[in-house]
Amino acid sequence: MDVLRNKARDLLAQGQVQVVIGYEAGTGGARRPSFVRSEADVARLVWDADCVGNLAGYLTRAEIKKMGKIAVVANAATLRALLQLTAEHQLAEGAVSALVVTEEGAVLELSNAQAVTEHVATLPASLSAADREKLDQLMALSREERRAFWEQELQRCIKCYACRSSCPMCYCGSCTMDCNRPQWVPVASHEMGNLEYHTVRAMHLAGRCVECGECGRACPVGIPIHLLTCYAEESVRRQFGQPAGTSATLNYALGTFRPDDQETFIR
Amino acid sequence: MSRLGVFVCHCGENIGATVDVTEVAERCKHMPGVAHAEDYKYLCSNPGQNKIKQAIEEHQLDGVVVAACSPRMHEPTFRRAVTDAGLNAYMCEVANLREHCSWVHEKADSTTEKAIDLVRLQVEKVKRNKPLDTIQVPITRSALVIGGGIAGIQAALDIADSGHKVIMVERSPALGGHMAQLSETFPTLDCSQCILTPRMVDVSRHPNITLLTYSEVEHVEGFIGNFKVAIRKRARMVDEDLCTGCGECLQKCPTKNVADSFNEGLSMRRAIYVPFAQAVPNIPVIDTENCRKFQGKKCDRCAKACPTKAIKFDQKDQIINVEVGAIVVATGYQVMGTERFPEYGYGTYPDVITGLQFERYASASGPTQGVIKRPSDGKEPETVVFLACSGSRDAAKGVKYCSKICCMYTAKHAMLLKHKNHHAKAYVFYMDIRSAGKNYDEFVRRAIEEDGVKYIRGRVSRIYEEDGKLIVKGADTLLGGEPVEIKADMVVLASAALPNHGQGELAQKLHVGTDPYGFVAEAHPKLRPVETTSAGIFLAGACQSPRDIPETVGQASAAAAKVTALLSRSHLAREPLVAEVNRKPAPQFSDCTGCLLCETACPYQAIGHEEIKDRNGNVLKTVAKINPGLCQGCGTCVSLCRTKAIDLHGYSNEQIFAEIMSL
Amino acid sequence: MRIGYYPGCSLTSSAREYDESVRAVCEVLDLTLVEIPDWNCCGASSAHVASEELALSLRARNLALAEAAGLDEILAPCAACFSRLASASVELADNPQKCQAVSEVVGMPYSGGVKVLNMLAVLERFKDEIAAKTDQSFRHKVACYYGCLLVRPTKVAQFDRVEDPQSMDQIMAAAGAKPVRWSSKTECCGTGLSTITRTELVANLSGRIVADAAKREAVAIVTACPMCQTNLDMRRPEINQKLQEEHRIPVLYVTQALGLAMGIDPQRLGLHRNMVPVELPEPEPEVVTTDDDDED
Amino acid sequence: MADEAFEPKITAFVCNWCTYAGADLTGTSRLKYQSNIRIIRLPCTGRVDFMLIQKAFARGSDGVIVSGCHPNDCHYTSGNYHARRRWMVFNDLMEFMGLDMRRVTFSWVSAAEGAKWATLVNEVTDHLRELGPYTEYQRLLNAGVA
Amino acid sequence: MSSISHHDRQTTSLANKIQEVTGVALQNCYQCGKCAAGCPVAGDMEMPSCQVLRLLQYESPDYDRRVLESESIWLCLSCDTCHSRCPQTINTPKVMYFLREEAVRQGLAHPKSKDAQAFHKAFLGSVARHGRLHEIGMLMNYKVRTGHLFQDMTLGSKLYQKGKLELLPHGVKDKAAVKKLFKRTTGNKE
Repeated sequence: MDVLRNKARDLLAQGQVQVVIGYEAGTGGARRPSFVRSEADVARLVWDADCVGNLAGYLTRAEIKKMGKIAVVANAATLRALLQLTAEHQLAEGAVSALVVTEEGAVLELSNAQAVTEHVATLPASLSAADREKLDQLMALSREERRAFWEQELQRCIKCYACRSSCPMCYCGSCTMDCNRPQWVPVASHEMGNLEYHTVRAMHLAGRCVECGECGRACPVGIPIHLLTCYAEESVRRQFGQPAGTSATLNYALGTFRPDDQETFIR
Repeated sequence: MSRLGVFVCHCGENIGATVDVTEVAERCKHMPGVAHAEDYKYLCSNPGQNKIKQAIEEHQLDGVVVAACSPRMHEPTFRRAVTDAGLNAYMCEVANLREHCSWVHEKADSTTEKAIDLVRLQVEKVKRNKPLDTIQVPITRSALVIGGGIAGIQAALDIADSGHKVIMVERSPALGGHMAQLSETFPTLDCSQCILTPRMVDVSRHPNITLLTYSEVEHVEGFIGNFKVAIRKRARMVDEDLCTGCGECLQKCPTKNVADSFNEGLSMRRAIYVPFAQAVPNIPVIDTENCRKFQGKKCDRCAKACPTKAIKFDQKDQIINVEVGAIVVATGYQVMGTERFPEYGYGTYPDVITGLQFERYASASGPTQGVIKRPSDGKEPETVVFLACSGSRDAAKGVKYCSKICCMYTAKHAMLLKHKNHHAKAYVFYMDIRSAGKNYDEFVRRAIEEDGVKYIRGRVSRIYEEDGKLIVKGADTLLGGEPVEIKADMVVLASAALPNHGQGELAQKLHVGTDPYGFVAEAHPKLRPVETTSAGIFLAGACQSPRDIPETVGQASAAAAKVTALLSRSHLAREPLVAEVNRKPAPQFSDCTGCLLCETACPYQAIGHEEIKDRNGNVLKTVAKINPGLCQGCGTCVSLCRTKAIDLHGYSNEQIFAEIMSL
Repeated sequence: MRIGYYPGCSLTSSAREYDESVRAVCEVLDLTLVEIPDWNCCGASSAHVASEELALSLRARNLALAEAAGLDEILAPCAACFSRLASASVELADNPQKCQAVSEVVGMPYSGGVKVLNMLAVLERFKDEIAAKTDQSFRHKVACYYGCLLVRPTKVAQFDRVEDPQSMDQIMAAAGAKPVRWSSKTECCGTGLSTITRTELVANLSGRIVADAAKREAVAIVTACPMCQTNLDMRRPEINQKLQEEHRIPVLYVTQALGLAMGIDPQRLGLHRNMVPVELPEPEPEVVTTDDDDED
Repeated sequence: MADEAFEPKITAFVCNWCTYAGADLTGTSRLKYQSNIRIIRLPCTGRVDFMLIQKAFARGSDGVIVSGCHPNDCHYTSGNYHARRRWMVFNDLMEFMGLDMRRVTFSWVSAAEGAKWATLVNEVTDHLRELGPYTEYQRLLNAGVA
Repeated sequence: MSSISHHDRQTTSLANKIQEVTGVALQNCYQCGKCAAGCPVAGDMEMPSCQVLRLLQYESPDYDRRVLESESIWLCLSCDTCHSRCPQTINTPKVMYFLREEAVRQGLAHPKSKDAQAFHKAFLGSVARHGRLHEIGMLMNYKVRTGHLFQDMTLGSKLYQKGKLELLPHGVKDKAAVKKLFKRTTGNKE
C-alpha cells in the first residue's frame, strides 16, 4: 500500500499528473473513490481486496477531465474500460496513466495504450467467479423459468438510472432513454418500460461491456443487472471473438462482420 | 395539423375485386390529419393524376398518400404528379394495396381491413415526412483508365473522343497488353498487331489523353464524381522528353540474358529495353534488377551511347496526384503457368508450353519470326497436341470456371500450325467445343474439315518424355474411354485465364468487390454488367472474367458510354434519402458522442468525423460526419447509433415509430 | 533415436531381405527399431472385401499396441502396410468417435496419436548421416521407383510432388548414386489382387517399368515396396518373355542399395535372396566439373 | 390452447430491394397467403433497429418477421451482414431473458422468391395462431407502475 | 441396348447406394475420360472406368446390372491414379471396391472374379487363424480353392530355396484377441 502511496506522491510531486483517482476507506469498511490532488492527501489511498469498483467511470466526466492529467488505480476491468474508451475516442491516447498493483505488491505505471493492451492480454477474464456461476445457473434454467426470474427482478426497478450513471461505458450525453422524438421508451417505471430499458442497455453494451459489474453494485434495489450486459458481451465474444476492451483501436463486433458468420435461426 | 389527401385506386378490377375500395376511402376520411379522401378507377392514368393535382390545389393539401400498386411500380409517377401541383416530391407516399393485399388475399372484410391499415401506415408516415431536395454533387469531368490493353485503349479513346480528359495508367513500359502479344486473331485471322498498333498510336497522340506508362495506382480516395488518385510513376532511368527512341542504347547494353517477358520467356533481352518494336511509347526502360550499374558494377555504356544524354541513372519514382470523376478498371488477366500442372511435368518439359507462348512463336514479330519451333532444340515440331481446358473446369487443381477464350484460340493455333507447316499433325484434346459467336463455329469446323485438325474428346491424364518425344496419354470418350497415346513434339496447354497479378490489391484500393475467383465483380450480372459495386467505377475486359477481343471492345465502349454520360453533367443529382448526424444548440452541439462506432459499419466509407470549433478555433466536440455524396441510404449506421444522433431521411425514426404505433 | 517398427507379414517371409537390410542400415544410422509387440497382419486389400470394420480394426489393433508400448511414431517399410496403417491413422486421428468404437472392438484403448511413416520419410531425416556414412563411391545410375502406394492417395501419403516425387532420388543421391530422370516413377506395377490371379497383366505393366529403367541406362531399380520388388524381380522370367528381351537389371530395396553404398556385407543385406542376381558394373567415373565464368 | 377466434397480429420489417420486391412478386404471381401481416418497408435490414421489434410487440403484435436480402446479395453490399450480427446477439440475449423467440422470424427472401414469401407468411401465421396471443408480453403493458 | 423407358430413375439405384455408403457423388462426373486415360488397365477392360461411371449415372436397372456383371470392376488395381488426377476428385477406386462387394452380394460377380474371391478368402483365413499371413499356407489353400495346383510350382520351390517361404506359421501370441476381432466385425470365426 505504501508503494502505491509513494508512487502517487511521486507523480503529483513531479507534476506528471494532477490528480490520482484511487480508493479510500468509506463508511463501514467499504471502499469509495478518492480524488487525490495533493501530496498531503496520498495517505488516504488504500488498496486491498475490497477495492473492486471500477473507477474508469470518472475518466470521461468533464469536471474530472478539467483537473488535468489523470492517474487511475486500476483493476482488470478499469484497464479494459480505459482501452475501450480510448478506442471509442472518449479518451485521448496517453491522457490517463493506469496504476496497477501487482500480486507481489509492486506498482506498475502503464502510461500508454500499448502498455495497457499488453498488460490486459496477461489478465484472466474480469468476470468474477460468483457472477460466472450465476450466469451458468440461469442458463441451466428453462426459458419459462428465466422469464419468470427476470420478470421478478425487473419489476422492482425504479428507473433511477444508477446503473447507467455508474457504467464507465454509459458516457453518452443524450441517452436513447431520454429521447422523446419519438419517445422510444416510456419515462415512468413500468414493467414493459423496465424490460425495454434493460434490453436496450444490454444491447448497447454488447461488444462494449468490460464486465466490471459496477451497474449491479450500484443498483439500490439489488437487481443483478450486470448479468444482462455481461451475458451480451459473452454472446459477442462467443460468436465473433471480438471482446471489448482488449485494444485501443476500434474492433467493435457489431460494427464489423464476416461473410461466414454462422447462425442457425435465419430461415 | 396536417392536411393530407388519400387517393385510393381500384386499378380496374385488380384492387377493386377483393378490396372494398369505396369503404377504404370513406374510412380514411376519418383518420386524423386527413383532409380529403377519394377513390378512382386508374390513378396512374392522366385523368387520375390530374385528380390528385386538382385535389392538392382545391384542398390545400400538404401531403399525399396514394393507395394503389407497389411503390416500386409507380412511386416516381405519383411523386412527379405532386411536384406538378407544387408539393415537394417526398411529401407523397404509396400504400401497396395491390401486390401486398388484393392480389394475395381473398375478397373478405379482413382484406379490406388490411387495406385500411396499409393506408394508415402511410398516413402516419407522411405526417412526419419533410420536404427533401435532391442532392447535387459536383463532378470532376475527367476519367482515369487503369490498364493499357485493348480494353483500356478502347475505353480511353471513346471517352477522349467525346471531349473529356482521360488519364491512362499502364503498369508495363508500353501499351498493348496481351493483344500486342497475339499473332493472328480469330475468327478472321487478321494480324493482331496490325489492327492494334494504330489504336496505340491514337492514344499517344490524342490531345485529351495523358498516358502514364510504367506507372501504377498507389492510392484512391473520394467517391463518384470526385475521386482523388495518387499514381506512382516508376523511374525508367530514361528522360522521356530527351529520348528520341533511336535505340542506340539498346545495342550497347552488355547484359543480354534477361528472359523477355513480352516473348513469354522464349527469348532474351537486354537490361535496357523496349518491350517490342512497335511499342508505344517508344522509350526504353532500364530494368534495374538486371542492369550492371544498379547491381554495383561499373557500366555506363548505354549512357555513353545516348546522343541526347537521356539516360538518367538517378531518376526517382514520382507520385502524381490527379482528380477524376470516373474510373475504368481494365486490368486484364494472366494465364496459369505450366508449373501448375503436376501431371504435365510441373513445367520441367521445355516443349510443354502455354497458348500465349505459342502465340509468340506464331507471331511474325516473335522470337522465330513466325516459324513454329519448339523451345528444347529449335526444331519445327511435326506433331503438336493442344490441350483445351488446361486448368479450367478443374475443381481439383485449377479453377472451376470455363476460361471461355481457349476453344477458339486452340482451333486457331491448330489451324496456324497447319497453315505454316502442311505436313504437321495437330491434335486437340477437348471436353466441349464452346464456339458461340459470330462466325465462331464455322471457324472451328474449318479447322477440322479443311485443315484436318484431329479433335479428340477427352482429357489428358499425363505427359512424359521418352526418346525426345512427349508421350501424351489421353482417352477418347467417344470411343467409350479407349486410351489414346500420341507421341508429340510439342504440347500446347490452353491454360486457364486467371485474374491478373495485383488485381486483389487494386480492388481493395478502389473498394470494388471481387468474385470468389478474384475477378472484379459487376454491380449486377445482367443489368449492370460494366459497373462495379462502387458508384463511378466501371469495368471493361478480362478483369471481370475471361473474354475475347470483340466482347472486350464492346464492353469497353459500354463502360466509356457510362463514363461519358456521367461526365456530361456538371453535377450529379442523387436521391436525398441519406443519413445525417443531428445538430443541436450549444453546449450539446449534437447527440453524437463521437464514438465513431458507426464508421466501420458503413458499406460506403461515407462516415468520417468533423470537429466543432469555437471562434478561436478550439475544438469543442468531435462528431461523426456523413458525406451525402457517398451515403446510399441503407441506414445501417442509424440502427447502430446508441444516442439516435443519426437519422435517415425518408425512413426516419419518427416515421417508422409512427408506422408501428399506427397498427 | 528410437522408432516403433512394424515389419508386416511380407518382411517375415517373401520380403525377408527388406527386413534384413532395414535393420542393417538403421543400425549404421543409429536408429533403434522397437518392434511393436505381438503385431498382426494389416489385412492388406483382402480385409476390405470382407468388411470395412474388419479392415479398420486389424489396423487399429497395431496402432493401439504401439500406443500401449509408448511409441508415437512407427516405421512401416512395406508400402502396402504403410498405406493401410497410415490411412487408418489419418482416419482415426480426425475422428474421436471412431476411435472409441474401434477401441471397443479391438479390446484396447486407442487415442489416435500414433503417426505412421514409410521408409522414405524416415530415411529423409537421415540424409546428412547417409552422406557421412558412405564414401560416395556408389556412383551408379539408379532408377528410383516409387509405385502407387507410397504416393497415393495424396491425403495419406503427403508427398509434395505426387507426379514426380523426389525423396528417394535425394536419399540415393546423398549416398553418391546418380538417380536417372525417368517417367515411370509412379506407374503401377500391377499389384493389387492381380499379383496372383492375373499374372499376364502384371508382366505387361511391370514390363514397361523394367524396360523404361533399362532404356534410361540405369543399372538397378530401387524400390521401397515389397509388392513392387516382387513383381519386378520375381516375375522377371514372365516379363522378359512378354517383352521378348533379356533384361537383367536387378531390383534393390532402397535399404539394400544404401547398405551397399555404406559397405555393409551383402549377406547381411539379403542380396542372395534377390531373384535377379545383383551384379553391378563398375561405377561411373567421377566427373570433376569446373565452373565457367561467362562474364564477357 | 389457442382461442378459436384468435387471429395473430403480425408486423414485418422488410428491406426494399429483396423481400419487399419478393413480396411484390408473390402478388404478381397471384400466390395467396393469410392477411394477418402488415409490412413496414425499410431500405435495408441494416436499418432494422432491434428497438423496432420491441416496439412492435409493445404495440400488441403477436409475431414479428424481419426479412431481407440473402447474404452476398445486399443492395448495399453489406447491410444484411451487419443486421445478421445484431440479430445473432439480440436473439441470444432475448433467449437469456426468457423471451419467446418463436415469435420472431428472421429470414432471407430474395426478389425472386415470391413463393418462399407466401410459404413463410403462411407458416408463421399458422404457428402464431397455434401459440396464441402473446399474453406474457402484453400483460407487462397492463401491469401497474412499480 | 436398353430403351430409354427403362432408364426411369429408381429410388434404390446403385448410384444412390454408392453415395450413401461411400459418399462418392457420381453425378459430379462430367465424363472427361481422364481416369481412363491414366488407368494402367483401361486397355484390358471391356469398359473403362469412365464408362462404368457413365452407366451408373443413368440409374437404370439394366445398366446397373451390366456394371455389376462386368469384369472391369475386378481389374481395378486400386493404384489411385484416376482419383489423384480427377478434376472432380471422384474416388473411383472406392466405387470399384463397393461394386465388387455388391456384385458378390447380388450373385452377379463375373466368373473370372472367382480367383480373386478365392484369394481373399485364403488370405483372410490365414490371418484369422494365425493373426499374421502365413504365405505358403495361404498359397496352398488358394491353389486348392481355384484348382491352379501347378501354376507357379517352380517359382514356389525357388522362393523356398531363397529362404523366402516359411513352412511353419509365425503367428501372433494373442490369437484369442484376433479371433475375437474377426468375430465382432464379420460375425464368423474363420
